[in-house]
Amino acid sequence: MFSTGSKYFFGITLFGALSFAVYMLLIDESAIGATALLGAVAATALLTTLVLSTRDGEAGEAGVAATEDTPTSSMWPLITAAGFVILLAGTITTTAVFLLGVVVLLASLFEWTVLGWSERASSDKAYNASLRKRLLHPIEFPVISAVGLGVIIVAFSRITLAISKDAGAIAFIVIGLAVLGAGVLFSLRPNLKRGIVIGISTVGALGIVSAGIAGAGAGVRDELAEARSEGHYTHQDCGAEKSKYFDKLPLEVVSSTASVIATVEIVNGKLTARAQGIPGDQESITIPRSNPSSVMFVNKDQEEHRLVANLGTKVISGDVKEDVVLCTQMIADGAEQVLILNIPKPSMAGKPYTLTVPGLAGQSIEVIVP
Amino acid sequence: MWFTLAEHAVITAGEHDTGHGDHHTSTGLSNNKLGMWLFLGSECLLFGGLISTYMLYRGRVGEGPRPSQVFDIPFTSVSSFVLLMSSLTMVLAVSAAHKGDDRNTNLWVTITALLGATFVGGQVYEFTAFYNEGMGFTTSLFSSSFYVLTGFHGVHVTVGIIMLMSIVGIMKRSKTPGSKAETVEMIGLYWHFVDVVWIIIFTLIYLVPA
Amino acid sequence: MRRMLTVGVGLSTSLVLAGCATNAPQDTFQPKGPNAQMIDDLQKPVFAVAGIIGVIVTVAVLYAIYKFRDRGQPIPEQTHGKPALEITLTIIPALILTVVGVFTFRTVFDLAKTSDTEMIINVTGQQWWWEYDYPVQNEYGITQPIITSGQLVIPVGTKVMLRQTSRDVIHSYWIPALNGKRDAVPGRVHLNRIEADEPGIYAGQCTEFCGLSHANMRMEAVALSKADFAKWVAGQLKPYTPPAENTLAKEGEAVFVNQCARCHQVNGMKRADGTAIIAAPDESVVSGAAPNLSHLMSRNTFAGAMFDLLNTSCRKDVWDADSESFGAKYLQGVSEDCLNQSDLRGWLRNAPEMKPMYVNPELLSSTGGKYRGMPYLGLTESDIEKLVAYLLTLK
Amino acid sequence: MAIIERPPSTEVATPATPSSSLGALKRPVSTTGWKSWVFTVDHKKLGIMYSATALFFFIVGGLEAVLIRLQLAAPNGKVLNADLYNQMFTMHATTMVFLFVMPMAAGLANYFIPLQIGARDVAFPRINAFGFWAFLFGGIFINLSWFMGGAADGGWFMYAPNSGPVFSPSHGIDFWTLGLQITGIASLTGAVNLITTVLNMRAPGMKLMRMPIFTWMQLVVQFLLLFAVPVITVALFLLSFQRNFGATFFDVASGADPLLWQHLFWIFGHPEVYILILPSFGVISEVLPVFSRKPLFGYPFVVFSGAAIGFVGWGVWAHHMFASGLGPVSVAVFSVATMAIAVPTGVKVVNWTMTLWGGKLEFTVAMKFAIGLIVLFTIGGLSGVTHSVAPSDTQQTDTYYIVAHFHYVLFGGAIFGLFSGFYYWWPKVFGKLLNEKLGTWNFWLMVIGMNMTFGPMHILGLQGQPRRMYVWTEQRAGEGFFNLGFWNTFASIGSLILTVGVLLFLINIVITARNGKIAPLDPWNARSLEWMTSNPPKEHNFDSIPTVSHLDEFFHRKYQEDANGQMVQVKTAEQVLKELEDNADAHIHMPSPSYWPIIIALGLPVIAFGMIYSIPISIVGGVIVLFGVYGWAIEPSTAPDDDFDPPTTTKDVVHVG
Repeated sequence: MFSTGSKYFFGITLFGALSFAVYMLLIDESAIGATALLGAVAATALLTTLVLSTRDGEAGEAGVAATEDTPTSSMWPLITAAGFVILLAGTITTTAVFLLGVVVLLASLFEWTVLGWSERASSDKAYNASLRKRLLHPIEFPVISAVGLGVIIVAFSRITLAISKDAGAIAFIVIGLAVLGAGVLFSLRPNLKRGIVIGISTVGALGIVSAGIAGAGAGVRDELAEARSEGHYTHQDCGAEKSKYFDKLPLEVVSSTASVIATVEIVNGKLTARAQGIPGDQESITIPRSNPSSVMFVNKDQEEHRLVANLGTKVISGDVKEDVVLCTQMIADGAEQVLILNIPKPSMAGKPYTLTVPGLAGQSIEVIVP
Repeated sequence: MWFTLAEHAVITAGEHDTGHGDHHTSTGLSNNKLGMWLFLGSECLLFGGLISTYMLYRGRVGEGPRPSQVFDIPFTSVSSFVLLMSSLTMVLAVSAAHKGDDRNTNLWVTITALLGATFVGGQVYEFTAFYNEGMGFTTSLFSSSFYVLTGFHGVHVTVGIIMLMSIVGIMKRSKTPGSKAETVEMIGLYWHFVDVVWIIIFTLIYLVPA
Repeated sequence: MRRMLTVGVGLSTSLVLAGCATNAPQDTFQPKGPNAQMIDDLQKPVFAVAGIIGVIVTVAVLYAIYKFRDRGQPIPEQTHGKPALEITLTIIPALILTVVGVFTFRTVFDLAKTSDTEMIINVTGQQWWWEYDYPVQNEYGITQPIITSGQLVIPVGTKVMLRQTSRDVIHSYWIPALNGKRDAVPGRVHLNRIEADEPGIYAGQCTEFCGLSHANMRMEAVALSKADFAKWVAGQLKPYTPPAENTLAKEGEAVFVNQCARCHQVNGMKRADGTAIIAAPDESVVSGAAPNLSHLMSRNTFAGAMFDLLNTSCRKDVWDADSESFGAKYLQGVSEDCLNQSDLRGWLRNAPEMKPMYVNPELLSSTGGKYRGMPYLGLTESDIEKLVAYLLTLK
Repeated sequence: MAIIERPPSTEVATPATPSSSLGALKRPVSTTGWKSWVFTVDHKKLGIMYSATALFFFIVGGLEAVLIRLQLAAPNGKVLNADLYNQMFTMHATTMVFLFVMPMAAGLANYFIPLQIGARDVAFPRINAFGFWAFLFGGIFINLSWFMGGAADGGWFMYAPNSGPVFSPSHGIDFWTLGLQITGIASLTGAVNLITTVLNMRAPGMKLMRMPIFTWMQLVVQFLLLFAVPVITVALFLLSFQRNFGATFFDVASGADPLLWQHLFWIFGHPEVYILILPSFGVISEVLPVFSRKPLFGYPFVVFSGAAIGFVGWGVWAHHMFASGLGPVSVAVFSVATMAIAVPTGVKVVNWTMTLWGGKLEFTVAMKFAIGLIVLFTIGGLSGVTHSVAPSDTQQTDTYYIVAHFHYVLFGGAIFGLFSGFYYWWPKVFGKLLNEKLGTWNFWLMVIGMNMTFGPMHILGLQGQPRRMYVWTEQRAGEGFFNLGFWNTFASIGSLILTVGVLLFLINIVITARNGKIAPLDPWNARSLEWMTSNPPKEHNFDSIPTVSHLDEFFHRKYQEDANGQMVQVKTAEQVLKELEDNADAHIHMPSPSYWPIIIALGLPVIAFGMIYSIPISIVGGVIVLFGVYGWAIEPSTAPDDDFDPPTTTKDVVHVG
């Protein structure tokens, strides 16, 4: 089906697309060059389609056969062109669209090529069709089902994101059981009418897709949206009071004991420090400058406490300064938490660095940074 | 991810290599099955490495959320149950395949794939929810190792689904009923393995407190 | 085959002889402290046993080659082995290794002992130099933290605990005469005990591959008698004395403040308004640190112990001094006459040329614009002149 | 689905019917020319391609080594700068380990395992082809980095955090990581394939304890690979995610532990050491009995000690980390475990020596290399024992003493074993004998060169010269006989002699190819099954699969005890072969060539390339892989009878490539 002219233009198109890809991915991502190349590619692609559809403008022997072939072959140039359009749109909008374009393009080119081969395979059209099916079914089938399953996956996740946590679990059970139930039904009733089978499947598929669209429309549930916008778990709160999110479920055990430079403990209401490799309790600990060092806080007091590191001030802009404060969560008796300190300035620079515990007045461990 | 995909694909696509299933072998086990077992043995070490990494880093949350703050154990329990059910349907598919019952094989393979897809859908939901709660891939060591471990498992499930759908396609093409029984059985082996790994992951990540 | 024998025996002999070498500053067979001695006591017999077994095997093979060469004899009996012989020859090495294992076990735990430590020094590695800081230890007169680099100074006969860590990649601290290696791993504190028997300088090198200039990351441990060590501490705690007005050194101080103080701290240096000048190496260097240059001229080396501050003859004088006079010579520090002018000036002129470092402005994108090492500063010759004069005042 | 044309030799000249032609998707059918190699699934051709590629990388790695030695010949060397030197030693190790010794052993395994167990091919011929191409493309991919901004510079051990994006900003480590993933896939598929082959495809009567020792050692190696490769895969993934996607697995500021990399790396890396050495142990365990004219002494002991080495090899990884600060308990335990591994290794040395003992020794070049291995490996093994003693190791690790140790083990051990195998099996593979005289020169120059290069490194290391340093300075060199200067120069000269030695081997190949002596059927009076077929073997290996009743089956078919208990020759090799030919199997179907293995393998570096530069390229690679996988899945491994044109009805052996 490829005539001389179309081969030529097709080649140029491919070459253009290739150089476009290479240009954009490797050389320069600037818009101008890429757009120019892409324009050229689109133009040659258009020419290819044109030349293909007119069979080089010839009407010879090939033309007779071609008219018969046209209905089957015309689909793929169209899709290829659509692929280009999507790809073009992708360069302007988002990468995802661009990728979709690439996929559509590659898929259609592949199908097109195989179609071309199969049509030249013999003069028997039925045989050619069976050949094409034999070759493409095992590829088309999984691809189509994978796309279908992808739709299910995305739709399902949209639903669960929109509804509440508990409802999500229930939805999960319902869908799982529905799938299983359908399987059992079809298996036990092998003679079920084809229409009923298709009906049930369609209803199921349509149901999940429409629910998915509805879910996507509704957006994520309120709690998640709120958590996103407020950064619940990253917002520190270093006072003596418990905070709503930061202090939720503090960690009980710490696994990074091997790399702890010092351990700070509250025993009998007294704050003490022990440094690795130095015997006895310390009132000050030395931490290398500009080096992330883990300090472990162990609460052996009956009340809940947190450890606060007061690390001087930092200049925000001009004369505006802000205290640098880090803290652990509020932890109960026997629990541990690690604080990673990275102090860039030596302690002689200003007021001393200290580790304190809100609520334990007058006690602190000095942090010396040489 | 592509590498694993390629590995799976190549190893599982080896099914045709003996051509004739009735070849004599020294162990009595077919080459394909032995090969699959060996491959799964190797996979154990892959997940072993990933699980070790997670266990080392699960407490290291930096300033991000902690496991107990984001995990939704009821939901994940349900999704684990769905995946377990898919193992059951896979068994049904394999037994149908051994009976040469292509219709039921196709049916149960499809159901297995659908259940697998539901599970992956649950995972997509979970990841999105965690992300919204402030746990991105690069947020902390815990989050990175969590996503890598569960993500690798998700990829394995997805590869499994693709294999299941492919075998439906291949069976549609084949003329002799039951001729793909061994392939179905091998995909079944793989599928059960992925399920068992999930049970381990679920227990270690979600149920055992950090 | 005979050549093989020669080579084999030659090798074993040279292995033994390696223990007798002199003048090799990093010889692993010349312990100068109890920790290294413990290792040496263990490794010498092991080497001997290994050598003997090596000779036995080689001789057996050579004998077999000679004795059983093809001389037209008939095809030998097709024996498949003698289990009794096999088992014996399995048990013998197992027994030898058991003995070695027992002693190894003991030595490992002896070396790991930390409870009787007498002094603590924090050691921090970074690309490509070591920083030493001495936490406050009043019993040694260390009333304020001391921070230095290039040379680790310790009192003799004192069990010193090095608390090692790193600011960037993994390094390894190794002074063969004092102890085996111990890695300095970022985020971890590793304990490494050393003790020197005699005053002197002990050389070592970073032995964990740490990037571009790994080869140039050296260290020296200086052991001083307890009295000399007290003097050294006193010297390190001396407050900063600015150079006299209207001297070259004073101009040098101004250059230093402009060009160097951004990264290099000199304790006690103040601005005109009386505020302390605090270096901020974390803003320019990946590791977040640059050597503290207070009392630079009390050290004998610079640039990660890659270059000497002393010229060749003065260096020899210090290194070759006997243990009595060593302390006094070392404590003299670096005078103008002894200064290794060429290396220091070369360094100030273009540091990256003298020591490979990642300071290429085009490669800084991956590090957020920070250097790894000292960049080219573009100093003029007169600036260098002034700086050298100023640095010489940092006693 | 595909139609196979008969090879031109068949005289039935039927034109291919165009009605059933399928264009470019037709099966490849060439029996000659490059196509017969590129699309082959024949284990022998793949074995040769593996070995040839490995030999090429040996030359590359060797040149890197020579550059390193030239740089270190004198203090403050100027041949390489620091950056280039770091890349050089990283790539030297990577090339030698992953691209030479491993694939060379894989090449020998591919070629000889089916022959030694009496099989016609491996269990999965197309996976075999895929493995080779993945290895080749992976190797090329790693080395591409030289031309794309510099090779990896973190050492082959690639310790974190020095391998992170901050400390190694070039793409070298990305190429290294992804390239090793690709070669890792090759190793893994190879392991699955070869284990299945050995376990499943043995000739009738060949029990496990009748298997040739080379096959045995390879079986152990493949199990080690099967379980070690996924561990490094995990480590490499973590590193990739850190370098390319912003994860912080080894970033200390986020609380990571850099020792995680070391554990993962060495859990793979230590078994890797045995992966490198065991194949050579297997080779010389074949060679020594042949040229001693008696069976391997204590065959079961050698088998079990090999398995024991493989097994214990898993428990000693931390002996690479004695200085890492593991804590005294771990150090002591790993130290003793490491000593334990010396016992089975000692058993092997004893058994080889005892094999020589009482034999009728013929000193061919193969034999010389085998004996060389015994002595040189013993030296390396004993120096290994000295640093299994952990306190002693803290003085020796990361010095040239270690470099000396593992070069004695890997050069004196692994490479000498491989060379022994080259000389021993060359006539089997190519039908021509390598020149023995040139081989003797080759051997002695390599022995002298290797001892001159690596022997002095013991001294250098004990005198305190650390490894991985692009320069050494005279200031720390010491004086007198043991100064570092003399021995460094000495070692560099040695490396040149070694180079000449290896060059002689290459010359020998060329000379042999041009006008080498045609090998007789059984040039060495060999003992195992691979010699029970023509030189080179036929496409289908054996005309009829032999039934095995002995260890050393071939020998027992040629020799039998006479009345006095003396072994006497009863048949010649030609007679033995004739018997097999007379009972040739009627209908042998060999697996047909295929496009798909190379297509899938081609997709992998494209994916990897995209992961470094731009994800869309990866997707293109992924599509190539998927396309290949489906093509593979729907194409039968062996072309069915009706795919032939005309359909096969005769009982001929079908040659299809």
